[in-house]
Amino acid sequence: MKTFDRWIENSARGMARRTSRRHLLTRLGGLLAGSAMALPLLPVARGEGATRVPLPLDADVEGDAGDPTKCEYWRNCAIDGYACACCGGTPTSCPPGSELSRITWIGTCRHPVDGRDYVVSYNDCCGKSPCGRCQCNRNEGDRPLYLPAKSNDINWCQGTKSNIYHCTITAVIGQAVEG
Amino acid sequence: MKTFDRWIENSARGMARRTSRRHLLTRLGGLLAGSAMALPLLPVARGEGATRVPLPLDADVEGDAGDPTKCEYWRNCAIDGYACACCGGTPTSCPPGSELSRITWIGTCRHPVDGRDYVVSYNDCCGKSPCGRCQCNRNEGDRPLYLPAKSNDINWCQGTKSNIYHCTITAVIGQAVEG
Amino acid sequence: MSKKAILAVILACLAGSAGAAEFRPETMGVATLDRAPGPNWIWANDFTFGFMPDGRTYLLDAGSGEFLGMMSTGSMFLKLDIPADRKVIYNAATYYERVVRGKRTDVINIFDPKTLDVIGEIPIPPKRLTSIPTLINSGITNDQRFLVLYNMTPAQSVSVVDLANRRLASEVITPGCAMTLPGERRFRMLCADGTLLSVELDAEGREARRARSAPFFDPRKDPLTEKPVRSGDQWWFASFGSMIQPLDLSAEVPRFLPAWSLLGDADRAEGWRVGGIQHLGVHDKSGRLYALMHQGGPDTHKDPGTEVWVYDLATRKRVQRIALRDPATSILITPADEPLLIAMLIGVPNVEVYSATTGQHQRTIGEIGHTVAFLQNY
Amino acid sequence: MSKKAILAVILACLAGSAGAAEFRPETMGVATLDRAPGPNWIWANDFTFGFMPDGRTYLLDAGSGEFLGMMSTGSMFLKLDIPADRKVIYNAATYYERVVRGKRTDVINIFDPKTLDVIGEIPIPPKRLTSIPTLINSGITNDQRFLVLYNMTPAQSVSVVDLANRRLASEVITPGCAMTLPGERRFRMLCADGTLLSVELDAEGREARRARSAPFFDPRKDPLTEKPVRSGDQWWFASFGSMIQPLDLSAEVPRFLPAWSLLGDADRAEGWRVGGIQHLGVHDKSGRLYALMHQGGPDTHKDPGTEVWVYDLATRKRVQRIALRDPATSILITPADEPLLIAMLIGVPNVEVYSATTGQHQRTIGEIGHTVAFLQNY
Repeated sequence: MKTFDRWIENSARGMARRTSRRHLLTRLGGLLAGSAMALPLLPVARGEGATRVPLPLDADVEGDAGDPTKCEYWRNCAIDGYACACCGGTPTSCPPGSELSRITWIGTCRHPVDGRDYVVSYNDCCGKSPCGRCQCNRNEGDRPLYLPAKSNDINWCQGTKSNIYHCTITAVIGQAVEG
Repeated sequence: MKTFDRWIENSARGMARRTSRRHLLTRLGGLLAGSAMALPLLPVARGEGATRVPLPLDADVEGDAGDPTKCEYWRNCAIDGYACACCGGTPTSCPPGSELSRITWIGTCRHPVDGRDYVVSYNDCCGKSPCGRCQCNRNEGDRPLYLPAKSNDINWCQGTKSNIYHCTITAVIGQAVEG
Repeated sequence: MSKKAILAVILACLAGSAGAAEFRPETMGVATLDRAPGPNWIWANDFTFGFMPDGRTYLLDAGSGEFLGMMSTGSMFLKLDIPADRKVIYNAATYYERVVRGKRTDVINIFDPKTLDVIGEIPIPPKRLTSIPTLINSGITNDQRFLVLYNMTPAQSVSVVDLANRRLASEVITPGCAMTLPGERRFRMLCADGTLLSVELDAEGREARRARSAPFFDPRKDPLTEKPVRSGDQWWFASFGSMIQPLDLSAEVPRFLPAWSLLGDADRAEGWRVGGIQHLGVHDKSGRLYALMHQGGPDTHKDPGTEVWVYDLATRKRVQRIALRDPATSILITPADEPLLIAMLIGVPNVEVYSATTGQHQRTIGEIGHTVAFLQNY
Repeated sequence: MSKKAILAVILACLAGSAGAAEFRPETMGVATLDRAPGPNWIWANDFTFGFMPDGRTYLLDAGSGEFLGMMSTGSMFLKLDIPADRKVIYNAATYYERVVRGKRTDVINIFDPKTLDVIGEIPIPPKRLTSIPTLINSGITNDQRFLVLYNMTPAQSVSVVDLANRRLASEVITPGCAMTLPGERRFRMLCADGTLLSVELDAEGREARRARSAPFFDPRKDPLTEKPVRSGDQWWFASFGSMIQPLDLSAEVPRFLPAWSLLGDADRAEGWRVGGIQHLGVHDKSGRLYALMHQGGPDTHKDPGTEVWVYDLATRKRVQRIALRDPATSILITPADEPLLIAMLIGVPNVEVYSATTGQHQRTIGEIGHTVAFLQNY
């Protein structure tokens, strides 16, 4: 599967495009939403005291798939926007001064080390000018706008004080199960 | 004299820069302003029924110096901004929907055909998003901000309904005289 | 005059210069567009992804390469809505009190096509969907009375705007359904279960009745994209799997015409598929459908196309392959007798103009915007 | 909750998946800047020339290359004003009701440096000069009480903003003089006749008295640029002819120190001159002045520089030449013990970081803005 990341930068480089093929789990993804109090409300089975299934560390991932500032970062498989890790945030934190949107879309990305599929919540960070760094567009499992829970074309700065889009975080909120 | 035109485009081309040397007439230029009724109020001697000293046609000018969409256009010798001729306007007309600012700065450009120096009024057109085309920065006779009449670093969208800058026209309003 | 301090300064050095030649100064002014729009005039809509508050659209004559003007269309700009008589131009716009923060105000901007200036606003609920732009974010009913605009907050609804009286007519609640395809005095929506919702409006722009079709596609197996083209009440959708689904929406009951494939077996073997942001075009007079094609696997449905394939709508046969000089994410076919194919790659500020009949590249119009995603005919 | 419709949707297919592994989801949040600013933290101010309403500044650690965050600073952004205690950050901002049109509102934005979010506004007259940004468009008096802001409409004046009481204190009318160089409880301006205007403020921020110096430079023969650097109350201006004019503005009466040339005879013969948008830098501890130099004729005073020349301020001798890897229009020297030289070419989104002592290129920080023209130390 080809992706076309970083529109502008790549156009200058003659549309260098990256390849990362795999099949998608169409059964997963959905409109994730939580209240401001209890975030996130999970679309996966869990318990408060659940034994943690450890996520392999990014440091253990070879190459760009382990680097949150790269479009090839493993969690970025369905991102469409600026990666917050390049904007003063992290894969789980919005940059200072932006507001985390609780309404989001979900992707399922395969971890390159353990081979498992994880549910990634693509929450937008909102209310300041677009960050402009690390523009990535990857579309694994992306679906049209009439399936909003699966659409990365939507501006997910919704329910926030301002709907201006700043960047997107990629928090892992569960492990996905094929079936 | 080197100029650095079209910042962004040129950066992609490795800062290709253009050369067009000549000495400047520091005696000329000034804060031109007219009322809305009688525009322009001229800083040069004239009479209503004056015999017209014809300006050579752009068509008679060889190369880019005769093309209003080029930074090398002869009237652009002190422009700093987007040339309106690339934005739906002409060297003397603002693009549709923009507002002509009556407050301006003045340059003196030598005509490449007749060798005469003409007074060029760099009026800004205002009130819509910056045009983004034909970014030119040439600084013949440009002076610091404390000499406002001669400074092209100032946003000359002043006295207009909105001060947002759209592009710049380059009307010839007189013939300059050295001395 | 009190606010606009206007100084009348005559430079002493000039006023006194005895040798100044007599010269009639050029007259300055503001251009207007007095010509009627030509068949190759197009709007390149820039949603300015990296500078979202400063949306704008550029008016170009693709036939001559001329840049005719632009309009500032507000934050998170999607598209224009142009009535049949083209006496005004509308766009749904969002504004924040402090550019990116503060109070949100949504309006329908009303532009004068001769001056490209705003001449009015119609207040609307601050709910409109903002997204990658498509044809069916909004539209005008065929009777020219109402502008319909899809909302998502994430609750789904449609704002119905009364263009005759320049006020909001109603908000129609439409859970499970998205986008808006205008018809006579009605609109349709695509629903998540593969059905079509039809909403009839009354003379006041309120919902008169609604009907839901049977599923006409399977969003799980092969979703239709939300990127159709239309010719009158005939609509064509492409699916992820490169099927074309024609819809006849001229009557109250929608007609779902047989789907057909853009691909032959050889094309499939070579991995060709339709893709991009605006990936279909249609030319009325010649009855041709244009599809933006690339080679790629699943999930490449937004990848840039490298070729445009041309189909005869009567025979559903491919009649031509146009190899693009540069990859593109958006294409448009102009309604001229000798139509032009316009192609852009998002993030690259070049409008590429080809003959839609010969496929020959004709010109590049450069320095056009930041992230132009949606092209429109005038 | 009424406005923010929040849906709690659990996907049936997932909720019912028996084999789902137990997994603690990651916590999401918003980062804050709890660290004290480092000596190599810089602000890259983007006046977004082509998208003027959406100004912003980027906070970078030039030492590590880290992008720390950004602030949205409104239309026609010039610069930040940072008080000595760095407990808040100010910027003079302009907003239009409809992004590019409608009612204009000017305020001083007040940002929290930990959250980079706006925590307040001070209304000011909608008169501020908008221009290519410089250090002396605005500033804070040494006593930290007043922010002074240069206005041009084209009438010339200075807005004095009371930072303690967060309100406009006064507007000082200053015909013939421009820009504003803050001092203890005063400011200076550069006048068109080559003089310096000094305005003393009273405790309420009103004009107490003013004085005008004798001409200290000839704006016709060799104008000083409006692009000085400062260290405390010591200021250095470059002239078009590459002279350095030092000013000591520590006392009520300004001291005009002897001017000296950046150029030797050989340099002059080779056509070297100072130029650019932000063309001087200074490093306190080492007593070094940095000048951005290029080879060119008259009227090249804004051309990009290809080298940075380093001078010992005590001896006024050049001690070093740094060849830039890429041409630059703006330079900045960080106040670190081992200072960095930051260089940018307007329109190119790369922050180039060099050692200011060795001149060695250390890193490029990419994807920084649209038209960054003015760099500031934190």
